[in-house]
Amino acid sequence: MNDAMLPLITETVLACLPFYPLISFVLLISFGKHLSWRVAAGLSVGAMVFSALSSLFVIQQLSIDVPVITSHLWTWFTLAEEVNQTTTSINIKFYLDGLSAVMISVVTGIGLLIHIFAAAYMKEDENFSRFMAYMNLFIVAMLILVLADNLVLLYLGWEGVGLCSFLLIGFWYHEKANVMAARKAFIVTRVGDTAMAIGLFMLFKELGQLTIVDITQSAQTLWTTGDDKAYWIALLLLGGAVGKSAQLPLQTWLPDAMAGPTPVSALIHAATMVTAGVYLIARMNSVFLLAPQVMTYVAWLGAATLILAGIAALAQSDIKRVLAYSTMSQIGYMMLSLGAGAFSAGVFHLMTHAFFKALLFLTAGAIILALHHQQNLFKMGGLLKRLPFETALFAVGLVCLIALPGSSGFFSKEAIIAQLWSSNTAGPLLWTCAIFGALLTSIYSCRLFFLAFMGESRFEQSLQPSSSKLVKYSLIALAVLSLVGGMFGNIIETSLAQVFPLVTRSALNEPNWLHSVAIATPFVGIIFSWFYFASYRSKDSAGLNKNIFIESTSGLANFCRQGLGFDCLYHWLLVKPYCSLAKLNRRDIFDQLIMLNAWYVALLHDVLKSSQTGKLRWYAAAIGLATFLLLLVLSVDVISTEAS
Amino acid sequence: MSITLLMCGLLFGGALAWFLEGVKAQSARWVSLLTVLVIGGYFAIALNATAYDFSTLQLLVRVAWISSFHIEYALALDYLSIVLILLTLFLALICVLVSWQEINDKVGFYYFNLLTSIAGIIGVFTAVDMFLFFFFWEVMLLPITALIAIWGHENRHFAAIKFFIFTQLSSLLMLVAIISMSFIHYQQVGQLSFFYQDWLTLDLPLSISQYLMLGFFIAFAVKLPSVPVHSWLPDAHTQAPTAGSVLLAGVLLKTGAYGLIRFVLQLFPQASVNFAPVAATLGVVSILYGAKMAFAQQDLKRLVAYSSISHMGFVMLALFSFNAIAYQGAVLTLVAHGLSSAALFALAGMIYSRIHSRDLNHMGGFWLNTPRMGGFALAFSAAAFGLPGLANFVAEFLSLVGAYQRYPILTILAAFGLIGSAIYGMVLFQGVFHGKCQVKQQAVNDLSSRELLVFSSLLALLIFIGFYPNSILGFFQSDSIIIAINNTVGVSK
Amino acid sequence: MIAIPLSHILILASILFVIGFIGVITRKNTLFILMSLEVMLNAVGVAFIGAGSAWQQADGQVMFILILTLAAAEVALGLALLIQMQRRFKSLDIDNLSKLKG
Amino acid sequence: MTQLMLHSLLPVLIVAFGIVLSLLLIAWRRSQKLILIFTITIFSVALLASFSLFVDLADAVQVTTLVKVDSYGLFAFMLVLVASIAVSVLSSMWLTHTTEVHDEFFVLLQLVVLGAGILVISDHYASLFLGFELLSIALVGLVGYSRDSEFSVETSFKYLVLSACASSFMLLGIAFIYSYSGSLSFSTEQLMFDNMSDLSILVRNYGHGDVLFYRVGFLLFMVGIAFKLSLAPFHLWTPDVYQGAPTPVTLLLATVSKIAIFIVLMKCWFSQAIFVDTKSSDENMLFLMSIFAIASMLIGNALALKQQNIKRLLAYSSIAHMGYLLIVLIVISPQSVALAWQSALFYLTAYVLASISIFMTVQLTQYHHNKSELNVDDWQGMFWQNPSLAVLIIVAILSLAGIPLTMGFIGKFYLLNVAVQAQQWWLISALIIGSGIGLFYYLRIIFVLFTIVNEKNIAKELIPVSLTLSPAVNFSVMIVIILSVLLGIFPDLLGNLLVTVN
Repeated sequence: MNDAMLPLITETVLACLPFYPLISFVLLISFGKHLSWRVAAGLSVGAMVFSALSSLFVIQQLSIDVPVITSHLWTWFTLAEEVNQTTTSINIKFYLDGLSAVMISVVTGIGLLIHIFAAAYMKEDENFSRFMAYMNLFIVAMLILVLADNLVLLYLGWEGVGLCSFLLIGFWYHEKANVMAARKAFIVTRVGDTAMAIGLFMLFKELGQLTIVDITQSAQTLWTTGDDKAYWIALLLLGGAVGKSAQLPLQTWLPDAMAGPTPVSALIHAATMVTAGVYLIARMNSVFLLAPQVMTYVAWLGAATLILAGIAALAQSDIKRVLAYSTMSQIGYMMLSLGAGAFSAGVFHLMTHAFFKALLFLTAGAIILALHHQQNLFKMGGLLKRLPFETALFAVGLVCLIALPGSSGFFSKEAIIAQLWSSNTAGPLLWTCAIFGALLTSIYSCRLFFLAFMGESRFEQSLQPSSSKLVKYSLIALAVLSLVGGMFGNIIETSLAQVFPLVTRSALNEPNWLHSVAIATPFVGIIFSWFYFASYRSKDSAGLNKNIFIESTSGLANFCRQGLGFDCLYHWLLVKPYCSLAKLNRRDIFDQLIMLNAWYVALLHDVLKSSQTGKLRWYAAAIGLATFLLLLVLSVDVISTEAS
Repeated sequence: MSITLLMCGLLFGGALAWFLEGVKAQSARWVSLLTVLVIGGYFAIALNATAYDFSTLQLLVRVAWISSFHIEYALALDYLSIVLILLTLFLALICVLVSWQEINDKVGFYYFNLLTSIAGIIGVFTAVDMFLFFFFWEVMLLPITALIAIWGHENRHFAAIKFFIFTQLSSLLMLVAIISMSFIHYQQVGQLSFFYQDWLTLDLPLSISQYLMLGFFIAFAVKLPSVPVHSWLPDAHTQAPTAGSVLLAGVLLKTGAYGLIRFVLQLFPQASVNFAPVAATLGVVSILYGAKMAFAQQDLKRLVAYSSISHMGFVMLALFSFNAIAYQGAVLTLVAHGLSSAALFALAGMIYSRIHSRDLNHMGGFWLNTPRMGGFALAFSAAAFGLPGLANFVAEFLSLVGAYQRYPILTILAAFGLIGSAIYGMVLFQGVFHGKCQVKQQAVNDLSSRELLVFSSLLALLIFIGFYPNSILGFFQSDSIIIAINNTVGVSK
Repeated sequence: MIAIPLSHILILASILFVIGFIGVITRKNTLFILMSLEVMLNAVGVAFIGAGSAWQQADGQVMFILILTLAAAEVALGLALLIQMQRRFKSLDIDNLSKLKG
Repeated sequence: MTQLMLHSLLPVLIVAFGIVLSLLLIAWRRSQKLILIFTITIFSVALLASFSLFVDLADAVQVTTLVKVDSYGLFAFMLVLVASIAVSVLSSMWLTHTTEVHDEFFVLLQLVVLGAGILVISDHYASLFLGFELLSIALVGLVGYSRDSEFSVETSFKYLVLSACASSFMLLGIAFIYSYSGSLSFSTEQLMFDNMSDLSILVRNYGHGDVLFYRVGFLLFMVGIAFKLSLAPFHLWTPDVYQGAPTPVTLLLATVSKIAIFIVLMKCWFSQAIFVDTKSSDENMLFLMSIFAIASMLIGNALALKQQNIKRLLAYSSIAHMGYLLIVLIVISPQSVALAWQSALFYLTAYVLASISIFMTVQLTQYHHNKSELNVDDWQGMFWQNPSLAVLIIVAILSLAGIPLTMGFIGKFYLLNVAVQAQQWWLISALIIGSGIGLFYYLRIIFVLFTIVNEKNIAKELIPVSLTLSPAVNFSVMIVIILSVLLGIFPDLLGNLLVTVN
């Protein structure tokens, strides 16, 4: 291949990369009804293959010499700022560096595997092609998000993934619950998006830029660390990030989002979309680093979320909701890491988490399908024997989640925890939180495992394990990735090193027991659960009280199950007032006020009409009366004008 | 090029449709379709053929009309009016198509009214003699009122009267202001004049111009509409036949914005700048209040109507921020909202034709049988809540970015409208297409090919503009009237 | 001769006028209404004559003659209608004539 | 008396001789057709005469102290004659329903026109009085003309007594004014007002009264005028008489009597030189007039709001229109008088044309329904049955409502011009509010015309009007429609006439 041609080809490949799934989307949505499963699946998965191969190719082209590849498609619009006489073009332009390389490899790689899984998983659904179309569209939006050269384009992808998430959560739209979950997801994330949009307005006003590279440059030249503007902008961007990544205080939508088909939960609500917030903060690190206070907030938000989600996960009975809370909690780790300035560790965890959480969700999906859409843990039990293959895969996933040494989760999570103690923006307290979170993680994972796979089988019907090879292969691939994903650590480290600046660390000396504690924590959790949840794994059903398999109705358990009451809080604080305000004013108070005038006129009409009695003598008297009154008015007027 | 010919052509086409319907049934539709196509084609060709530079106002015709008041028949064009005329003609086409099967009574007269109102609207966008402008401003109302009052829904007379009285009252205020301006011209120059460009040269003391500005402003604010004088709109939109709603939302509201740009801002720059905080606040209130009201509605068309109020609030906010970016955003909002709200009203009309109800409680679960319609509905509600990639996003983004330069707090409040719009967008889309089906499924058919044509053309334009807004914004880079105003008034940071 | 101030004459005319007017609005019988109208017109006549003599002009008297003519014409019409009314309603109560209203 | 004076009196003289000839004609041969044709001929000849005079007349001609012929008055007289021709034509339709020969109707009609003719050229309170009473007394005869009608006695009695009352008020007012000014001529008062100081000397010297008497006198004078113009609060009689009178007579009341009296009011008013900007002018009088105007606009429109009976509705709307018209009296300075005249005449033309249109339709449809009471709903769906007639109404209604494309809008535009120049913001506000209220009932009528009547509606016993119109009627309908729209779009056709003459 001609060397001179190579950059051009790379550029073209990069430019086309996100659009293969778009073509598939358009075809599927237009002709979906008429396509057979084979064609539809082939189309959508094929598009993903193209994208994945393209991303492999372009990532190959990245090197120390070529740290960035860009591809300019066309100018979207221009912002002409007349005060500073600056003109900023907002382009449809893709920007590939180490960070986006990691992201596109996750998106296309995991996306491809999930597409393969979904093709088999959703085969029976009558709206199969619509489903695959949405999934494709999602990939398009996600790729645009991570490849965007400027924040407006990023926002496009950002909203696009939100829309697809909405569509996929509400995919089975006949159920009211699904519909409401979809609505909630969209609106709650929209709150964050709005904060982010305001952040963009502010950025443009202050810097006159919206292109990420330019922002990085001018932010560093115009602002000093701790600048007020940087603080506000970072805070607003953080608002966007917490919305998308389901962090406190906008986390409530994620558990409900599990109403969508399982591949959706895997792809969108575990592996990719929810990590967009993490990506945003990592991408905008230049701004965040100028606002250390916000970095601290990020860390604290992450820590709070990971503990809160861990506690909530402990009380869940729905397998997918456990995983959802666990996702929240793991993203909390990523946030914590970003807040601590450990950007590459955060991104690394993002990737490994994508592997094992996708695995967990997909396996859960396979199990749920086998159990005739039974998702309640308390109705499972003893699946170890009945579904050995799925159990093994799930166990692999859990091992990674708990971060047992050697697994991919171990590498990434340890990398995070290791950097907390002496970070300027985190510190020992947050380190403790992270450790506590890890403990919680291992406890709820064990609880989940014991409930579902061990003990007496409580599922009476026969099982229907999927026999599809596509399912198996995709799961195995994910399992392998989860196990060996830790090896990518170095590659990522090097590729990200050029993206993230070095963060100064405090000189706090780290006690040498830190690492031991971190490694030991999961085991402590496992041992604790082994005994604490002994009844869950006991096979001796006869001697046991069956009551333990009935969901606890105690207040505390309910409180935890419902995500520590945030839903309730928001319902009474925001939703209810808004709805009742709307209801109260359905007839539009301004309209009423204006129509009041019409009422006055009608009243005037009635009054005047009653004066039209038809009586001649009254008419004559009225002439006299009116004359008299006019005389009075005239005399008053005469007196007043003469007085003045 | 002759705008007069354009209007006469539409009038003639309308009259022909009316006449031919008596001769042969069904012919009115084809005649009007043909008329709109021919007129649109003529306009496009004529535009290409002219050598004018439309970045400033180009006078096309100027002849004496009413000599006792020095009133002239004067028409002029610039890019703003060209863009709006193109939008009008395109939506006229949509109107003809959506009425195709909806209107079965007095079809000829219906199309006559439709085309007449289009002609009047084109007149509004081109008139530069203020009396003429007012003349068209009123004349366009008559056929639209007739559309509502004759072919509207159950409460049509009330809605038509309300619509007419609102606009008439406010425009009388404008008439008073117009007459006052001409009288001031008389006092300063010694001759009455209603010619727009004569007025631009007047030297108005602020004490007078603020009142005159208010006269114009109120008329346009009612048409825009802005809270608190918006309440004609939900009724009119709801009761109008589909094409009427499309016309109202798509074009008629734009005349209000056009008036603000052309007259309020340019004739009274200083007074506008002084008044801007109030106007911008009204804009923000409209955004939020409209979004909130839209959410509260049970009636599909009312919901869309309130969403229009919300969107027009962006225009108001943007225009009164005196910022070139915001100005572009406002212009783009006009086009984008014209297309998206037209589409949503067309959607409401199509649903009405299927289930004979506009009540959201009677809807739900339509996706099952009408996936195509659902898909389009999704796209159009996405446009309504400003999904990037559609024209509305760029429009709102530009408006807000621009407005933020001047009114950070107000813009932040306005941005909450984005949440509000998401909420009503969800209510709209999910209420119709998600959930359990309430009516007999058989009744709900998917789009016919005519409807498909309507929707796909609208969506294609929305997407095209959404990704390539420069196709429109390109015209508004150089002629930023806002810069001119800022220069005259001397506003700067 | 002691000159009577014009204002006195005018006030007298006004009083007469008001008396006539009160007659119109209080009387139910149509005939009396017509008579009261005559009183009003004659009051005006007094005012004209008074003013005319104060200004030493004939105009006031001319007007008075015109008023007399008017009064005659009105009474003629009034009486004709009165007969009609009597024929149709068998009553002269003016309050019967109140079908047109609202 | 010079030849010029005689020449300038020609139109009025023609009508006067017409009356004599009519009487002779009746004595010779009683024929409905003959007298109709004769009447119309007289009116047309008078119309021609006044038109030629209108074109030729260079300056106002003072004919004795009583009368002053000017082109404004002549134009108004032309309007009166046009309206009277319309009335004659309409009444011919109506009077054919009985076998009696109704020649006296036409004589009375000619008397009314003569009265109006005298009014529009009068320059003196005596001639005003003559014209005024000629008009009123003849009208009393006409108002109660249809003896079979249940309302005839009531209507004519009301009109007789109330108008006599109002006339006495007016006469008393004139007496007061005379007692103060010592002249019955309109124009001499101007002299007196120009020398306010002289006046007070005069008053002191002679002791002939007080300026208070003048003011009270003017108010009482206005009572009479306001009654005839049915300005609020002297409007109570209007709907009853409009409803009870035969339709052509209602048209007569609405047009001829109002035009004539308004013109004489204007002449009287402007000769007193009451202007906003002039220091010497009497602010109290302006104030009084504003009260009349505002009250009429609001009360008239409010009363019409929910009215069903068309004739009553038109009565109420005429109250409002007279209120609008009063705006022209409040002008800023003598320079604006010309504009005021143009405005008034244009507005009156529009008003007359609209009134003729509507009453024509009322007359045509009244007998279709076979009842004298015509309600708005009786016109249901007329647009689909009788488009030309319906368009006639629509144009007329739009004209009354002041919507562009019609003359009424230009009329309103004129009025607003006057008001803006005089900076009468209160009047303008009232006009705007009044128009707003007015739209409600005007639009209601129009919408009724457009009602699509199908099987469901027939249950209400409201059969849509479907008439077959004779070609002549159709032709005249078309002429009126075209005229009102044409003058609405090209008001110069009329406006230039009004401008260039004076």
